[in-house]
Amino acid sequence: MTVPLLQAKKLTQTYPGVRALKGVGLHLMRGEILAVIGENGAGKSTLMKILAGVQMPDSGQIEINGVAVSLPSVLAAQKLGIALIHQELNLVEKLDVAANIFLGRERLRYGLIDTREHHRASQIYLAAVGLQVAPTALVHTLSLGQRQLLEIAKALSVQARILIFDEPTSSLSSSEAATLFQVIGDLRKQGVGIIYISHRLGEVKELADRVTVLRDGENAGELSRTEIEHGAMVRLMVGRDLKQFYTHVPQKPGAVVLEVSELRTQVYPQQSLSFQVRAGEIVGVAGLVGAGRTEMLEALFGVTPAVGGTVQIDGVEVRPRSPEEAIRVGVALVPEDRKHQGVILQMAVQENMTLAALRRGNPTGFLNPSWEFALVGEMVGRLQIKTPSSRQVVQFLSGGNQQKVVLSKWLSLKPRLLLLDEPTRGIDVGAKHEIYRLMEELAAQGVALLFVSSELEEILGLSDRVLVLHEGRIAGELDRGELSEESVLRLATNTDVRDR
Amino acid sequence: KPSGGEATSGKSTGKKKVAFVSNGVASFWTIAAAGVKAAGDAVGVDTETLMPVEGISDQKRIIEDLLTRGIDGIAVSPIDPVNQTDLLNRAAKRTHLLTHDSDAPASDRAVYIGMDNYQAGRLCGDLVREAMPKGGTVMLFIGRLEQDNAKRRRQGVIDAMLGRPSNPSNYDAPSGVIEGNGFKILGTLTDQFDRAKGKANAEDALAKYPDLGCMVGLFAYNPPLMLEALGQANKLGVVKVVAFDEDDATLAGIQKGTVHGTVVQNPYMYGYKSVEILAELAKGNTQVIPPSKFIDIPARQIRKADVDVFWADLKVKTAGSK
Amino acid sequence: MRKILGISALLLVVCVVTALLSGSFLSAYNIENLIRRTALFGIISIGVSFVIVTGGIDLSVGSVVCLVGCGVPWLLTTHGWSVPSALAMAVVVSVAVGLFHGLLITRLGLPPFVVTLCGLLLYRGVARGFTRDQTVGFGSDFKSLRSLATGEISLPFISGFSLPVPWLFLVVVAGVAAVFLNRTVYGRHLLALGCNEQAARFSGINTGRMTVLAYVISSFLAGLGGLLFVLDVNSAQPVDFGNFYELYAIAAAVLGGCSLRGGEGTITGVIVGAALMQVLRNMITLVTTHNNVEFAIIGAVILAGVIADELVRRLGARRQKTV
Amino acid sequence: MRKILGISALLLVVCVVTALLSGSFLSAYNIENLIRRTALFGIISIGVSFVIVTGGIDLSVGSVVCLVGCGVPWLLTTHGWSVPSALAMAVVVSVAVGLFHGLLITRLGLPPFVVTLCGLLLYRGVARGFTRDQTVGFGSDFKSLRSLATGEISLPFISGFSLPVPWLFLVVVAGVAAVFLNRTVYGRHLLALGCNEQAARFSGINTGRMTVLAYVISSFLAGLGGLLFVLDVNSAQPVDFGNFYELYAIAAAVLGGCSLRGGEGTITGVIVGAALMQVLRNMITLVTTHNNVEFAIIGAVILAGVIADELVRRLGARRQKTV
Ligand SMILES: Nc1ncnc2c1ncn2[C@@H]1O[C@H](COP(=O)(O)OP(=O)(O)OP(=O)(O)O)[C@@H](O)[C@H]1O
Ligand SMILES: Nc1ncnc2c1ncn2[C@@H]1O[C@H](COP(=O)(O)OP(=O)(O)OP(=O)(O)O)[C@@H](O)[C@H]1O
Ligand SMILES: [Mg+2]
Ligand SMILES: [Mg+2]
Repeated sequence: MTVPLLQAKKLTQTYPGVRALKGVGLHLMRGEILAVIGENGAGKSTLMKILAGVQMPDSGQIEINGVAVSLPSVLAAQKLGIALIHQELNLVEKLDVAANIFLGRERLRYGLIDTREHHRASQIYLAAVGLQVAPTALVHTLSLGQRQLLEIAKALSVQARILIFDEPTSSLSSSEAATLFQVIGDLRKQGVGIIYISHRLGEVKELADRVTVLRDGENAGELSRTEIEHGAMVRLMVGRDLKQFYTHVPQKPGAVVLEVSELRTQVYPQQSLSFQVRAGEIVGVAGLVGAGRTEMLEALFGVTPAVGGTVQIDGVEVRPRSPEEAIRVGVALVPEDRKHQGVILQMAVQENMTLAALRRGNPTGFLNPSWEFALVGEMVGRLQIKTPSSRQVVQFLSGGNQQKVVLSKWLSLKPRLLLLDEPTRGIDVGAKHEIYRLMEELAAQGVALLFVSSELEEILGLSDRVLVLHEGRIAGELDRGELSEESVLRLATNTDVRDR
Repeated sequence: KPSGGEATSGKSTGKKKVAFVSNGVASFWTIAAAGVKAAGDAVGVDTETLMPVEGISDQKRIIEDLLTRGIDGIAVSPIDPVNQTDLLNRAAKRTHLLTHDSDAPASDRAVYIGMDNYQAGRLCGDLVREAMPKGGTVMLFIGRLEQDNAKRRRQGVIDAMLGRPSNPSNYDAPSGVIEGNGFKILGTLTDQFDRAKGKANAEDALAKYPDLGCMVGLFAYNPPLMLEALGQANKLGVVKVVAFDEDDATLAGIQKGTVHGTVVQNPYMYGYKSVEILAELAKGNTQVIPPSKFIDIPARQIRKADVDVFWADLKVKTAGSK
Repeated sequence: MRKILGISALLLVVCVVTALLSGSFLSAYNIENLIRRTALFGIISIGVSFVIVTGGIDLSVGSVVCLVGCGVPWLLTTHGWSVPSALAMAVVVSVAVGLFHGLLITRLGLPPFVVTLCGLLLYRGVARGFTRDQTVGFGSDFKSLRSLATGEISLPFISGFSLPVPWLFLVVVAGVAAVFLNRTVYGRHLLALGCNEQAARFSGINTGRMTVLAYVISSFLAGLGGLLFVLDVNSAQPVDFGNFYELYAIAAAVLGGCSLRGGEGTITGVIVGAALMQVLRNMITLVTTHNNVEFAIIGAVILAGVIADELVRRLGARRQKTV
Repeated sequence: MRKILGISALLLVVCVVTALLSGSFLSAYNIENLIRRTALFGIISIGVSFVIVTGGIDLSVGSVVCLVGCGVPWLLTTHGWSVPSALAMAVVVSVAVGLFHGLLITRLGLPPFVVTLCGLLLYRGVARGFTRDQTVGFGSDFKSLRSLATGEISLPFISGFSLPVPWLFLVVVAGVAAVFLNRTVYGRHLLALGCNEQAARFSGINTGRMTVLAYVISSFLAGLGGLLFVLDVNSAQPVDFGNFYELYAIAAAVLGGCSLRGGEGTITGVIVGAALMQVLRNMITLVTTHNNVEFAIIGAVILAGVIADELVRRLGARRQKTV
């Protein structure tokens, strides 16, 4: 047997109160794509951070080409040819694209930064990931998806022997993801060892040569190329079989809850949007990165008020100028950026959960602890939130449970219209399942749901109807009967030429 | 009506302009400003009183800016006479310059108008001896000690109390207890012009020495703060108070008998004389400068007997500025 | 909680050391004085801690102290206003100042540091302008008004010691502030927005209004503090009245566990922080005969305390880990 | 870039207004004075802007100015040190101070505000201690040393006007700082860590070392500023030398476009900010006959400038959108 490119043995890592890794092992060969999967909080990111020199393990050993190494810093890992694309974006927003790509590895000329060389060289990596932005563009002007691609371009520029992707596709739509898979394929051909983490098991199946499964900070098993199959992966991850995945039962649509006509958003002021959502309906919104889906939801929620058009809720015209006003008329939003917009990381589960309902639940202005206690108890039970206590700080919950906290924040308000922006981003299969179940339940209760997703499977599986956005306008509307991967993609990429 | 920083205007009249620069902001200088204004009206020059807020570098800036503007004379109270000699000489080259309140003998200033702080301090020390014929414990309070006038004033008080002969070059460090002649000077507390701190100092001294005999306040605002602290501790009249300068509360205290006496300078005359002399110099008349280059405006002791007359006179003089 | 522990321990240590070095530290008179000063500084520190909790900063505290502290006696003595109208004016002015800051910060998105730094320069300048740099004070009048700051309440069963009235103000202010921060919807909203302004807005909180409220509270309490300061001291010189008090107030708040990043803070901690500063100053005057190194000692003690606190915390964390 | 535009426009307006109101504003003597003052404040402002760029704050600037400004003449005159050894000592002390701050902040994770606030109290106290609160100065000695601050360089072809030497210092400091910040790896890393500390760390940047460097630069330039200030003024009182200079320096940096959240800042902007403050003060003494509202005017002008800047920006943005 050849010596593995990378081998980790018996790694342990303890955070205050959590044993994230309990003796995990892993090996990776040259030119191999190893997928690492596991539920939220299984320890995947922790393991990768250790391999990339971000943090030192409490104990354990790492070998590269059979030689034991120590990785005390990111720089040390980079010198050994290891690069990591973090699960969370790590870009410097006020610097430009080129500066971010070469951050920490600047190219010099006469001892000074060679900006021209940066711009030239960055074009190569931008092209490789299919990102069409200028090297001089400031990062804060890029959308989330574009930033994710930039992170990948940055990692490519390291020219690493071992490249680790921690959930790179969570904010990419399928066509960007396809570009990425092509890049990964090329790298494999060049002999680069690749570790790939994803909660999208379809991708894993498509891409991986081998799968390592983590559960609760331990190795739960391994699947070779031929064994990679949905059921097997789920079984290893959650330790049991999960039932049929998408169980969408279309409700009988009720009265029109949301009526949007000629809505124009700030990013696409020339385009206007018109559509309806009925009570009990789940309407999916598909589109490529930057199609304006988030903008649309944020306009409806009053975050960035619309510049034109009318919105009616239950037949009454509303014009939300702020989330506060939107909430008052029965609109709720599960935002795209969970950590910055959805939860308050430093606050406890309980405080997060009751935040939106606080004023309504405490009309005197004084907090009523028993009200709070009852509400939290109900929600933890109803959503099966896994937390040691309701006093736990949200930061230390897994992604899925954080998302459930966001959802529970809205449930007690009994919204008429629930907007969800990428609700299952970065969430493991088990938790995804529970979020789908909850969406179905709400629809059954007559709530209107409008949800944005870049994961085609879930759009196809959950929606009664799908709106496909392209460059800020509705390229088409598909009924459940017309839904197929092809029909959605054709509209999203605008290959069905309507006005060109 | 105007005070501190205002001038009698009249830019286009072609009148001479002179400026009076203090060493800081205080009501003492507001009285001086009244004198400045009165003299300006009397001799027909435009006057202006400037008070630096941030100490020495601010004073430098003000003088530079005055020179920029073009001025026929400047009267200044140098904060650090030794080290400001250069600056003063540069100013003296461009305009008429005199010093008041605090002298810079090594500079080219035309004349010094003021009094001797050491001698004034001795007057104050004599008041302490009057108030406490049998001696006793004494605490000194002062805004800051690093100013030359403050140092000399404090030394004068100490030397007089201890019955030493007059010698302005004496120096007793502020950090120790000084004893002699039946007196025990327990310490010198400074407050950097923070009045809440000044009051706290007085309170802390009373807490530390429950049987304190006498409190001496050497900057104008110190005695009123001492009186406040004494009032709250119910010790008015029990602890003797000797003051410096003519704050209203101090004068009222002398009337009531809670303050034994105070030493007053004559800031009004500093201002008045400064303008008068500068106006003459600007006309080219150097006869007004005495050969000693010192115009003495002596300090006086005020006790219960003369406080009413003094106060009434003061009110008349400053009426224009209130 | 833990954060308060460290600072409270430091306060205790300083108290014990001072008591050992100076017999008069524990005298009733001295304790009364300390309580009064702590109350005055505590009130302005509580005010600024509201702003700090939102992640902002208020550098104008000292100047608002000056504005109100000089304005009230000026209105009363120079202009003969009645006491109620002068007090009403003080309230109006200090609330207006806070409103002005808050609106500039939320509506125009100006940085709090810049807005309140301009405030620092502006309000003292205004006070110097209208008083024409004259010292103002109450003379020997307004005794009953002044008793708000100088008055004492004798306690039953305890003779020789009576509670200074400002202590009552502190108790009321602190009580209301603590209830507000921890027991009301608004306090929760304030903390939430201090932690994560965006998430708070996405949860339907009117973050603009809450931020304005924090600045109003800060200025109002600075004004109240300024009033009590001048009633206590009886005279105010606009040039230096309240100078640097913003730094003392912010220091007390930060020592008491407020994070300048926002979202954290307890009222008790702030009061302990304010008390620490006052006890330190008191110690220096009681123990030494000259107080020119006062600030050096305060700085050194606070720094040593903060360092020790951090080291103890680390040791604790390491222990826990190896267990 | 745009941020500098606003402040530069404000500076221009103030200059033009002053020149119209006072004939002497454009006199060679006045311009020399203004350049000298701007240079002195510019140097310390550039220093503090490095710390601000990292998202930190340095409140100890004024006290370091005091420490060095009092220390150097004290060593020279009271202790008879030679000029080179006194200057070397000044460098050592100011660098050590910065190192101390930086290490406490990065190694112990203490908040910069607290560390440098303690520094503010401590170093001035130390200066007051070793000078025993006495004023120190050079008297009429050390002419050649003092010419570093007071000297002038006559220009060819221009008579009646000569460049103050501190201007040279400013040009060198600003030039080095600008190249450092914009063209070297360290500057890039500094900006990156100020903007997103974690991203910088994950990119392999030693963020701790860069942060320490920023505090060292700040203290070093504060020390240099202190030296030049005392050489210029020729005397220093430890109790107030450099008082509030940290606020002026921070204000200049912020006016010049540094964000207190870090990651943003240009050296040119900082210098323009420093110049604005000096011209404003100059204007007030030249144009008005009372300087007691000086600070009120500075505060009001800066605030008005910042507000106008923001409003113009909004108008511009709206225009662009509707096009
Ligand atoms: N900095 C930290 N401090 C404390 N606990 C942490 C920290 N980082 C991670 N944890 C905890 O360690 C465990 C493993 O986390 P990790 O991020 O490695 O999970 P993961 O498998 O990557 O999950 P996900 O799929 O949600 O990304 C979790 O319980 C998490 O809450
Ligand atoms: N902060 C911003 N500044 C400038 N442009 C932005 C910003 N955020 C988004 N955009 C642009 O607005 C357009 C629409 O973005 P939006 O986020 O609404 O799209 P989306 O369909 O939700 O895509 P994503 O899947 O990335 O969320 C994109 O072209 C994007 O580049
Ligand atoms: Mg992860
Ligand atoms: Mg989106």
